[in-house]
Amino acid sequence: MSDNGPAAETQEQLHGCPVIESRGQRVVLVPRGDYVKVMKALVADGFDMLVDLTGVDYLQMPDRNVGAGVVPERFEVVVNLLSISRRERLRVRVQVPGDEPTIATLFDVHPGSEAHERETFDMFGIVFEGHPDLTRILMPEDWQGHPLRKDYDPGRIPVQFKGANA
Amino acid sequence: MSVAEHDTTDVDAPVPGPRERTVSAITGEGGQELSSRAGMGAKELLREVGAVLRMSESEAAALADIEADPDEDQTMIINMGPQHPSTHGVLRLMLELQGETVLRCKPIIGYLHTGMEKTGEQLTYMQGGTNVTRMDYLSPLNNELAFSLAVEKLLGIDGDIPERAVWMRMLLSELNRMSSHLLFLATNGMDIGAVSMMLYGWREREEVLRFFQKVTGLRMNHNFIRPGGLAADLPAGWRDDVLDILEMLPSRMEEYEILMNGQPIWRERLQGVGVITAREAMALGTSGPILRSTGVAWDLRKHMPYLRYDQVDFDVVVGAYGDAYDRFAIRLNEIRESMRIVYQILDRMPQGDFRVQNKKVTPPPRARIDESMEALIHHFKIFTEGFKVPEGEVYVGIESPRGEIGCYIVSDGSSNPYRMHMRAPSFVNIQAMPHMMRGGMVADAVAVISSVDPVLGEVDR
Amino acid sequence: MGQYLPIIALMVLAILFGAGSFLASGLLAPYRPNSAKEAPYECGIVPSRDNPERFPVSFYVIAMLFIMFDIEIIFTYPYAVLHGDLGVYGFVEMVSFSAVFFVAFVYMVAKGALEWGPLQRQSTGAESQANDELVARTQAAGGVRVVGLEGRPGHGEAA
Amino acid sequence: MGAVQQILDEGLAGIEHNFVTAKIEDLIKWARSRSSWGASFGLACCAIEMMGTGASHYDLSRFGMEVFRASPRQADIMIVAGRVSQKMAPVLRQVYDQMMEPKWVISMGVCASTGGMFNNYAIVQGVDQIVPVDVYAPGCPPTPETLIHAIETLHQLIEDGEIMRRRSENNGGAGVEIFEIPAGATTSVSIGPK
Repeated sequence: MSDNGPAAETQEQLHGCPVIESRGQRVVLVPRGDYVKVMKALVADGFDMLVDLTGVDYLQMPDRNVGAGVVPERFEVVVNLLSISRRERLRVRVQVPGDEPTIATLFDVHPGSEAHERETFDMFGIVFEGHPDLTRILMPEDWQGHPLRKDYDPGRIPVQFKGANA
Repeated sequence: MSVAEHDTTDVDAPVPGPRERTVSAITGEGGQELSSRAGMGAKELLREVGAVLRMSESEAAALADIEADPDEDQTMIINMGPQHPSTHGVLRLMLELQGETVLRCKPIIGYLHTGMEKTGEQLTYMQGGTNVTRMDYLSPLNNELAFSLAVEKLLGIDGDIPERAVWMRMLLSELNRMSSHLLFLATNGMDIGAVSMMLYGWREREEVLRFFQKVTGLRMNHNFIRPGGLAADLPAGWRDDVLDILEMLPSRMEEYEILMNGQPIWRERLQGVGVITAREAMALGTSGPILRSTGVAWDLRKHMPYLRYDQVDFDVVVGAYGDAYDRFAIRLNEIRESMRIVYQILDRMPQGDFRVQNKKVTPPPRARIDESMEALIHHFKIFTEGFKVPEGEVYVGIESPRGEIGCYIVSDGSSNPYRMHMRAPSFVNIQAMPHMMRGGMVADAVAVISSVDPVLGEVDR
Repeated sequence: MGQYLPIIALMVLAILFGAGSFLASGLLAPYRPNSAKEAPYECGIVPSRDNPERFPVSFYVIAMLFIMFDIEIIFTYPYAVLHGDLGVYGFVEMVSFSAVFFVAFVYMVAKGALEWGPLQRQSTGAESQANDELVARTQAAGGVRVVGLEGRPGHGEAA
Repeated sequence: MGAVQQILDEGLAGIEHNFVTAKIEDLIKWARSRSSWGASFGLACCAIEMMGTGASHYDLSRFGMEVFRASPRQADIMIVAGRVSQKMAPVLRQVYDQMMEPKWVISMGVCASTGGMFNNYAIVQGVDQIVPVDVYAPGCPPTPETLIHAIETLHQLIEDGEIMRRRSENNGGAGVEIFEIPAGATTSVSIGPK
C-alpha cells in the first residue's frame, strides 16, 4: 500500500505504533504482540466504538509495501474504530503470519467484536485466542475449508455457453 | 405414482457413486447451536444471557439475576427457526424458555450466505454495484452509494463528481430511506398484530417504488448509483412525481399515528420491551435507530456528513427510553425528516451532467462512439476489462436506514477489487438481540426482532 | 318420550356426520406417510432433542382456575331455569355460592398466580448515571428531536 | 372393485374418468387450483417482491392465494423466493417434505431457478436439485406481474390436469432422488429431460 503522503522523517506515532495515511484516512499499524494493549489505550483516547473487524488474505500480494517499514505477512486483521465524541475514524491493521494465524480476542475490550471475530475465523481460519465461542457463523458446521482465502476455489459450476469465463 | 420411502438414517460416509441420500437429515448445526448450561464457559453463558458490559461475574449475576434461573430440566429450548413468519427472512433464533419467559437467546445466521464478498473479488469495479446492491435489499441504493463512494475515494475522483450527480444521489438515498422505513412500519405493525398496517405500508411503498421504476428502470436492485456518478439522468417530469409522493404522505402518516401509537394496546405491547441502555448499545457497536433509541444522538449524515448533507438542515431523531416503542417512533419521524430533506433537495437540484467527465472512468455517450475511434476504444476497454484503480485501501461509512453501512475495499491496481468487505449494520444489530430479549415474554421476542428490523441479505452477505 | 325426539334426532345426525366425515377422509384421502411428515414442525429444522416433559406450574394453576369457574357456571344453569320458583331464598343461596368461588380467586391473584410478566431488570445507580452523561454529551450539539414520548410516565397524551 | 382400490392408491385423483365422475374430477381440479395457499418461504430480495404481490396493490387474493400460511401443513404452493444457500438446502427439503400432498413448487427468481448471478460455493445452483419444481418465474427480482403470471400458469396446469400427467410420466412429484456432487468434480451440465 504505497501511502501517497510523503514518508515524513519523524513518523507520527500513536501508542508506539506508526500511523500512515491511506487516501486521507489515518491507519495505525499495530504489531500482533501488543494488539489488545493498544486497543485498550485507544478506548481511553475516546475511540470507544468498534465499528468493524475483518480479515484480508494477502496470498497473491506477498511483497506489498505496508508502509512505515512493517514486515508484510499473509493475513491482516483490520479493525475500524470510531470516536463519537471526537467524530473521528481510525483503522487498525495487524499483520498475522500465514503459518500460525492466531491473534488475541477483543471480546473483553469490545463485546461487540464477538460476532465479527467468529465471521473472520469462519472465512479466513484466523483463530482468536480467548474467544468465548469460536465456532463458524456463516458456513454450515461441517464445512471444510475457509472460503475467503485466496487459495480457496470459488466453486463455480461450468456454465453451458462456450468461452464464457467471466 | 410410486413414492420413494424417505429413510432419514444418519448420513453414511460419502460414497463416491450417486446414492439416494436424503438431505433432510442434517439440519443440525452442532457447535453453533444453543448448548445446555452445564457444558458452557462462564463468559459464553454471560454473553448469551445478555450481560454486555465488561462486568465481573458477580456484578453481572446481580444484574442479570442468573441465580434466579431455574436449573436445566425446567427450561425448554425451542427453535424460532429459519422458516418463520416473524423472523424477517431466514434468521434462526434458539430460545431457552421457562414457560413464557425468555432466559437465553442465541441467533444462528448464515442461512442466506451468498458468498458475495468472494463474488465481489471476481467482478470488476463496473460490475461491483450489481453484487453489492443485493445485500440490503430494502435499501439497495444506499449499498450502491457506499460502494461507489469507496471506489471514487480510491480513484481519487471523489472531489470532481458533478454537483447534479451528488444531489441526485442524495435524493435517491433519502427516498430509499423512506421506502425502507415504510416497509418497517408495515412489517412492525403486522408482527405486533395490526395486520391491516401491512396493507397501508405497502400502499405508500408502491408509490415510491413506481418513482424508482421510472427513474432507474427497476423496482429494486437498481445498479443506478455507479462509481463515477449515475447511470442516467432524471427523466422529464420527475419533479412532479416526487411532489406527488411528498404531498400524499403526510395525511397517510396521520392515519398511521391514529392506527398505531394512538392506541393504548400498541403502547402496552411496545413500551418497556427490548430495553437497551446507551453504554450497552455502544459496547455492542450497534448503530442507526437502535443506538439513537437510547438517546445517543449519532447520525452519520449530521455528525460525519458525506455528499451535501451539511448544506441541508434536518433534525437527528432520538428516543429516550431505548425500547421498541422508541425505535418505532424514531423510524416514523425519520420519514418526516427525509421528506424535509427531499423538499430542500427539490429546491436546490442544480443542472449539469450526471457523471464525471473523466475519460478513464466514464464510458463515452453512445452517439460519440460512431464518430471517434478513440471513444470506441474507451468504450470497449471500460466495458470488457473495466477501469484500473490505483493500489490502496479505503473505508467509507454512510447512514443507511438500519445504521452505518461501511465499504472497505483493498485494491491491487487491477480492475477487480482485491478484497471487498461490507460492514452490515444488521449483522451487528442482531448481536444485540440476546441482550434485549432477556427476561421478556416470547411475544416480546417477536416485537424485539421486528424493532431491530434486520435484513438477512446484508447479515449473511 | 315425544318431547325428546328432536334431541335424539340431532344427536344421531351429529354422530353420523362425524363418523361419515372420518370414514370418507380415511377412505378417499391419499395417505403417503414419511418420516419428515410425522416429525414435529420446528421451522424447518429436524428436531434433534426431545423437550422435557415437565412444564412450569403456572400453566397448571391457570388450567385449574378455568375449570373451577367452568363448574361454577354449570351449577348456575339449573338455577337459571328455576329461579322463579326458588325466589329470594334461591337467589341468596346462589350469591353465597359464587362468593365462595370469588374469595378463592382473590386469594389466587393476591398470591401472584397470574403474574407471569417479564423479569424486570433493575439497573444500578452508577450505570444509569453513566448513561445519562453519555446521552447528554452527544445531544449537546443540538439539532436533535426527541420522539416516542407519548403515554410515558410523566408525559401526558401527546398530540 | 378396481375403482375403490384406485382411490385407495391415488386418492381423489385416481377416480376413473366417466360421465358420472367427470364433473367431480373437474370440480376437484378447479377447487385445487382456485384456492391454493402459498407457504411463505421468503428468503431474499424476491421475498420482498412476493410480499409486494401479496399486499394491497397487486393483491394475490384475487387468485385465491388469500394468505401465506407459515406452517407447511396448511400450504399447497411453496414459492421458493430467493437464493438458496448450502446451509438452507436441508431446511428447504425438510419443509417441502412436511407439506401435504398435493403440493406444487414455484421457483421464483433466477437465483432460485439456476443460482442466478451467484455462481459460487455458497449458493445451490438451482432449487430443482433439492425439490421438484413445477413453474419457474424469471427475473431478478420478478416483478409482481411476472409472479402473478407464474402463479396463473401453475393454476392452468393444475386445472387441465397437465401437471398430474407430467408427474406420473417422469415419476416426479414427491419422489425425486438427490445425489451429491463431490466438491471440485466437474460435472457436465446437461439441459434436457431428466
